[in-house]
Amino acid sequence: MTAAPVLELRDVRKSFGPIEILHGIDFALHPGEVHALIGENGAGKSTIMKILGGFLEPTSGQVLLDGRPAPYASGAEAEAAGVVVIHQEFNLAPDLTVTENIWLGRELGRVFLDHKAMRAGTQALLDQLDTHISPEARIADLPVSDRQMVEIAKALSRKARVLIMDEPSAVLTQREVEILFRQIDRLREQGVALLYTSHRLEEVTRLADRITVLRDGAVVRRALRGELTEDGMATAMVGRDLQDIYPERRHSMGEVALEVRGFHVPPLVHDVSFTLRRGEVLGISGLVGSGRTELAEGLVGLRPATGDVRRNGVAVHIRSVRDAAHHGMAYLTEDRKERGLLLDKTLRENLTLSTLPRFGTPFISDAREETALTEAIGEFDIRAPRRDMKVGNLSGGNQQKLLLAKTLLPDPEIVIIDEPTRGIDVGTKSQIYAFINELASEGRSVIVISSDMPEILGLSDRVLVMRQGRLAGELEGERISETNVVRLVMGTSEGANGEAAHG
Amino acid sequence: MADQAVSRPASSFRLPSLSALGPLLALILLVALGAFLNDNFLSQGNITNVLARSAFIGMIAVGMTFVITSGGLDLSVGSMAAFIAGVMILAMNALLPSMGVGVPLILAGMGVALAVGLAAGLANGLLVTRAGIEPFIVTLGTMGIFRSLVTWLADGGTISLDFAVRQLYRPVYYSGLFGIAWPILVFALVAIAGQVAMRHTRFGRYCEAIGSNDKVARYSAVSVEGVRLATYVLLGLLVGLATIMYVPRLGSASGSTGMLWELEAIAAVIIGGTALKGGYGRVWGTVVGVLILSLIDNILNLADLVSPYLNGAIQGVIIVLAVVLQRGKKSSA
Amino acid sequence: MADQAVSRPASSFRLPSLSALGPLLALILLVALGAFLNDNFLSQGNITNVLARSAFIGMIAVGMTFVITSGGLDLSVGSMAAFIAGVMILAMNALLPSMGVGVPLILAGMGVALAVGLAAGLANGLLVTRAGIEPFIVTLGTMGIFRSLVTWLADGGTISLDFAVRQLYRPVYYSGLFGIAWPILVFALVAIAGQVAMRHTRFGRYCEAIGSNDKVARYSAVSVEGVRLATYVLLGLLVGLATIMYVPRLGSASGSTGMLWELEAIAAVIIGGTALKGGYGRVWGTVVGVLILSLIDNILNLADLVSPYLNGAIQGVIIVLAVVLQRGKKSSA
Amino acid sequence: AQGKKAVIGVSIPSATHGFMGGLNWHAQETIKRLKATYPNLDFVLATAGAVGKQVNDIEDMMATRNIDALVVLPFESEPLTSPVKAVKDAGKWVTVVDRGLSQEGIEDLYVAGDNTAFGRVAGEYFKANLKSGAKIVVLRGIPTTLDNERVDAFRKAIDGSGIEILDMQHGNWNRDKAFSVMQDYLSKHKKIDAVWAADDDMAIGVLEAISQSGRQKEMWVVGGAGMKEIVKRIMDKDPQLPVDVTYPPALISTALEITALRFVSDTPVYGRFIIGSTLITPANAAQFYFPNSPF
Ligand SMILES: Nc1ncnc2c1ncn2[C@@H]1O[C@H](COP(=O)(O)OP(=O)(O)OP(=O)(O)O)[C@@H](O)[C@H]1O
Ligand SMILES: Nc1ncnc2c1ncn2[C@@H]1O[C@H](COP(=O)(O)OP(=O)(O)OP(=O)(O)O)[C@@H](O)[C@H]1O
Ligand SMILES: [Mg+2]
Ligand SMILES: [Mg+2]
Repeated sequence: MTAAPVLELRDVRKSFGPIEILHGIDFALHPGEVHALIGENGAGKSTIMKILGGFLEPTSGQVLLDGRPAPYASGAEAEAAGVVVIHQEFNLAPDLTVTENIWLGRELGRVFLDHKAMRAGTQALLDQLDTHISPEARIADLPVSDRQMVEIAKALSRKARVLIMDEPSAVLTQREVEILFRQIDRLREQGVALLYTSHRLEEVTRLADRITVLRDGAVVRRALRGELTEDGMATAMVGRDLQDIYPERRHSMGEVALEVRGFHVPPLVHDVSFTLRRGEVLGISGLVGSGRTELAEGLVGLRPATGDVRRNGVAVHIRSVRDAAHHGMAYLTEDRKERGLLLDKTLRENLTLSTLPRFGTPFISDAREETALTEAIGEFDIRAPRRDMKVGNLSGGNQQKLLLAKTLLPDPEIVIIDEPTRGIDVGTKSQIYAFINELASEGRSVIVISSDMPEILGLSDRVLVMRQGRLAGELEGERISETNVVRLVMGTSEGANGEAAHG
Repeated sequence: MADQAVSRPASSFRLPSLSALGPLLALILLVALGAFLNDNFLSQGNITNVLARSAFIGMIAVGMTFVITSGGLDLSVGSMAAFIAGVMILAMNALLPSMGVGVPLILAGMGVALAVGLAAGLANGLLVTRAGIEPFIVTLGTMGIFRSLVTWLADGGTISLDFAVRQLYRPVYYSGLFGIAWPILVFALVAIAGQVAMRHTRFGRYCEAIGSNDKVARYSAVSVEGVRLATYVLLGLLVGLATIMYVPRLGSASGSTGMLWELEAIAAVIIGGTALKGGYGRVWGTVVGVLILSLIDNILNLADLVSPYLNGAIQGVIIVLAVVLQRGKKSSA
Repeated sequence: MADQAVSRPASSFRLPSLSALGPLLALILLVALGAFLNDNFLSQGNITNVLARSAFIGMIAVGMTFVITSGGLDLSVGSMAAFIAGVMILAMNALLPSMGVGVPLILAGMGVALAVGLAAGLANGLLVTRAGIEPFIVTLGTMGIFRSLVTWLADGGTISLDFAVRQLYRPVYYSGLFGIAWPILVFALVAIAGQVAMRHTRFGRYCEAIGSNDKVARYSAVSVEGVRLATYVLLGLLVGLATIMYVPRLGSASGSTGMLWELEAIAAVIIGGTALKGGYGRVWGTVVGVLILSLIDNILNLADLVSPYLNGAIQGVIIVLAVVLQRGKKSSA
Repeated sequence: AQGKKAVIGVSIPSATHGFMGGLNWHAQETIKRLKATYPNLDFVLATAGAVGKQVNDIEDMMATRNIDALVVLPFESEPLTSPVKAVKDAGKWVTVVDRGLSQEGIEDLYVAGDNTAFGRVAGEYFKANLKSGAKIVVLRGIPTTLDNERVDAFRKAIDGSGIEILDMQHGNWNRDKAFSVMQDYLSKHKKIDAVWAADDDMAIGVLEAISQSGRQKEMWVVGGAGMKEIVKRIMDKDPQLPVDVTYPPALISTALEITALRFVSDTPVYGRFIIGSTLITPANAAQFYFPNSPF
């Protein structure tokens, strides 16, 4: 019914060492279509995308471009042939600026670089994406969400026939996701073949003309637009029915565990005050760059901050993560690649890094570490082909699960989770929500910072909304609703100040 | 919203001269100190001396900036210079009977120097990129090899340029154009070309990209191995050029020629603000670093110290202070 | 492409001895070469000589492994050793009249050596962690400072230990236990302790984590500055210990003591398979690297070469080959 | 009122090994003494760790210190020739110490040890005291012209004696290096009758290696320069150290004193002063013993 496929996989198998990850995949991308590839964490989505994009070679089988064996042997050559990939992990040089990264490998200018033209081109791209990132900003200084937007801008700047996007929305907020979708719609109209993956199934419903469901490295379901409901997708992916993924909230709140007054984290966050009770899940919402991460990092001593912090009514001074740990606080970073995990170390070393003293003094007990790892793998459903592999080779979602396991290993009283389910599949998501719920019901306190609106709404007992480094308001109980949160986020609510006073 | 996050880093990129203020400040302080200690410090003679002698290390350090920026290292430059000087002198002496004393002989010698430099750089580069051995080990190895070869060529002694040739060649170090000595002119050209190459050409951009994250560079169709190789070759050529300016000064080469130049060149690069791990290079800073290092020596000669034994200590203290100053400036900027 | 990347760490973590096979292989080849060239090579006397000589650099290189693993560097160890030796000898000579020749005097000297080593390491460490200056610059500075100070203390000459004290102290280098010389025993202990510390204690784990990604380490409640500081202090102490074993050998210290030890120690670490950029340390490999380096010297002295001028070249070639061998082995494993 | 002070620039290599250390010490002591004696003399002392640095030092003295005379011990002869000539051409007094320049007639005054004699005297002692067929080993210094001169002279001196040189490696005038080289010689050679260590620092390392191997009785050692410890042991009739060959670091003092004369008296002294290398034996050792020198 559609035109011939541009890019196609025929009976593709892929093994890493002795382990086969993909078992005979047949798969095609058609011009002017969005094809969604969905599946659990570790199902092999990123691997398929890397093979399509020339970054990995299949162990057996064929990659066909326009019906002929793909003429490229590397990602760079594939790009020259019009096949562009937005990787799940960032593919930007951290020391270079936004402009420099976007034009890397295709700089303008004959002998000397044409800075002006490249800058203007970058600015145009960024404007097209409606972001306020400066073309001169160094990538290392940008928050992950901005880096993702740069990644998207970079891909758009390549004149693609095939655009492959590996979870581009995972680190974006709703506003940016909308912008992304507009670009995808535009490209589709231009006849570009698009491959999209996401664990947010509503996005798949919204975008996909075709859906392929992957389970354990094999295709288990193919469908056209409208043939699959979100529940259907989830069931096909996981292989069983899913109940409502958000747990019932029945928290009995205890006394105040943390009290923050007049908290400043220069240069962005100012005058934030809030309390956190035992057994409470406190959601923090806000736009990208509203200072949520900075607030959290300030609280756990990762950034210089001023203000009163009382832990169980006692004033405390937290200057480092160690101090925070000492006071029973733990923080899960949103930036798992740069700040969360040591990508070139094994699972075990990563899991125990922040709690090593527990594993024996003076000598670390390997046996105890292995036990902890076994438990973590079970509890968080971490799917690693091998226990002793480098974390960098885990699938994105499994890395996130490991990071969660690592953060919770110290048994903290107060957990601050920044984007808890970034890149995590629906099946595991409900497990993690249940887990958060369980933490709260054990009398611990949880702060959830999330750009995922349903997550905030579904998990929180109370919601704080931040805007431009300040608390824009606070919502509790019945008042927690999407409209109210969005109003505060955007600053359109007239009652915003009143809400804040209410807290 | 995101604009706060962005406004910070911008300044360091728009105005590289501003962030170079750190080492510049150290340089200015040193000049002031020199002028205070000795009236002749700012005399044209002294300034010419200091600049001219900085030229060798300077050119090498400019090349080293590219190597380090792209994540490499070269420990062999000092002994490479000795080796090139040795071969160059031997070649000129050998060609003398057939060519006679004259400009063509000098040019032939220069050609030999550049060719040997290119070959030596190529050897380093190929071992690093093809054989995939750490630059530290490769160049530690070739450092020993070059040094040994020149000692062997010199039979343990000194290789001397024929006296008559030397007289002809001397002006290349000692005279100049419009009152500016040749080495200074050549160094200035190299520095400017280096700065332009780093900031305004693909080559410089790719060096930074590779040093920052070579996988990303490879994914972006940058020929990582090619660029790396090119940095070593460039450095080899610059060592050759430095040797061309050096030979007329001393007219000879021996096993001790160029001793520890590598350390000085690397130090100049780092003092100038280039990161040792690669990813960010500042040719301009390197020039300032080279000048700082030569000025320290010069100033130590201007004043009478407690004991000459302590020269090294004072030198060490000043180097560290210069960098403290720089970092301090940077973080407050 | 990425599949090799995966299989590697597995073996290197399960069986560190297996991945150490690379440098070990080079070592074995060298031993075979030595035995082939000279019958006395495998004599107990020669083996003892080589091992005992390796001990100083060896202990220092073990400490250096931690510094490099955590992303640092120390260029000052050679001159630090000279400085410690100088101060230690001066202290013992000064204490001699009041304490008399005897074991307490020797112990006092040892105490001084360790204390000075600790202080020197602390100075390096604080400059790196507190002042935030690149380790390269800090230790280049202190290298000059220490070297200068010992030359100054020695008044340009040699600081010699009192003859009687020396007689008493000599056995610490020359005699041993069960026929094994003390330096060898102490080095073995240091190496084993180092290997255990790197693989089985928090400290080693933290060093690797910091070298791998210091941000992640900081976010994981690791006291990054504390651990970094500790690596420099540990290295300082080990330089002190090395000096304790060194002084009884010749009973003297001068401005040339420990010259270029830093280069040798760093080379041993890198030959042994530790990454210069940090993140992965192999104490065991360092020991092999140290032995490789001493064996090359030994073999060059035992064999009759074309020209001693070429020693350096052969040394260079062997170093590079040893590493090629190692890398080759690694990627095929 | 005082007249203008005369400034004498002194450029010598830095104290990187025993002999140079001694020379540095003598230079400083002499300068102190001369300054005290002649208030109208001023000195500028610079020490260099490398050839290039020494050339820089001389340039700096000319450009900024207005020197009237230069006393220079060239790091290496060749490269220093033109810079020193430039000083001479500027009308300054030039004294060259120890290592001659590669061009005749530049210096006003030349004060030197005799490297050829240094090797020859040692060689003659070996020839006189060893039988034909005796086996010796040699430790050389850092590869330099002067090391070559010494070794060549030594070889020539023992020529025809039937003495066999088993091995000749570089000990770099360094105790530690000499110690290792000697250890390896001892492993390699079953029988060694004598060692020419060519430098007292190296002799110390060599003696230590020999005593470790317990082969003290088998061989004797000749060093060179006249280090106080070595001279003391010769005085004490140490059988392992029968003699030493002088190469006095104090020659710098001679050079400084004679140069100073040019500015404090009316009779400048031109010419060449070669301080010969003599054999220190137990009989004459006392006159070479300076317990206060660091060397
Ligand atoms: N280089 C590698 N070496 C070994 N195993 C690998 C490598 N790359 C991927 N894998 C494994 O292949 C499997 C599939 O990974 P892939 O990244 O394709 O999953 P995914 O479907 O993208 O998952 P996610 O939703 O978590 O991103 C995982 O088990 C992963 O650990
Ligand atoms: N100028 C900067 N330099 C260094 N890091 C920065 C800078 N700006 C932001 N970051 C990092 O980016 C992340 C985002 O911080 P920020 O508080 O601005 O965003 P946020 O409100 O958490 O929004 P989101 O997480 O959705 O991006 C943090 O990890 C912060 O450390
Ligand atoms: Mg994936
Ligand atoms: Mg955030």
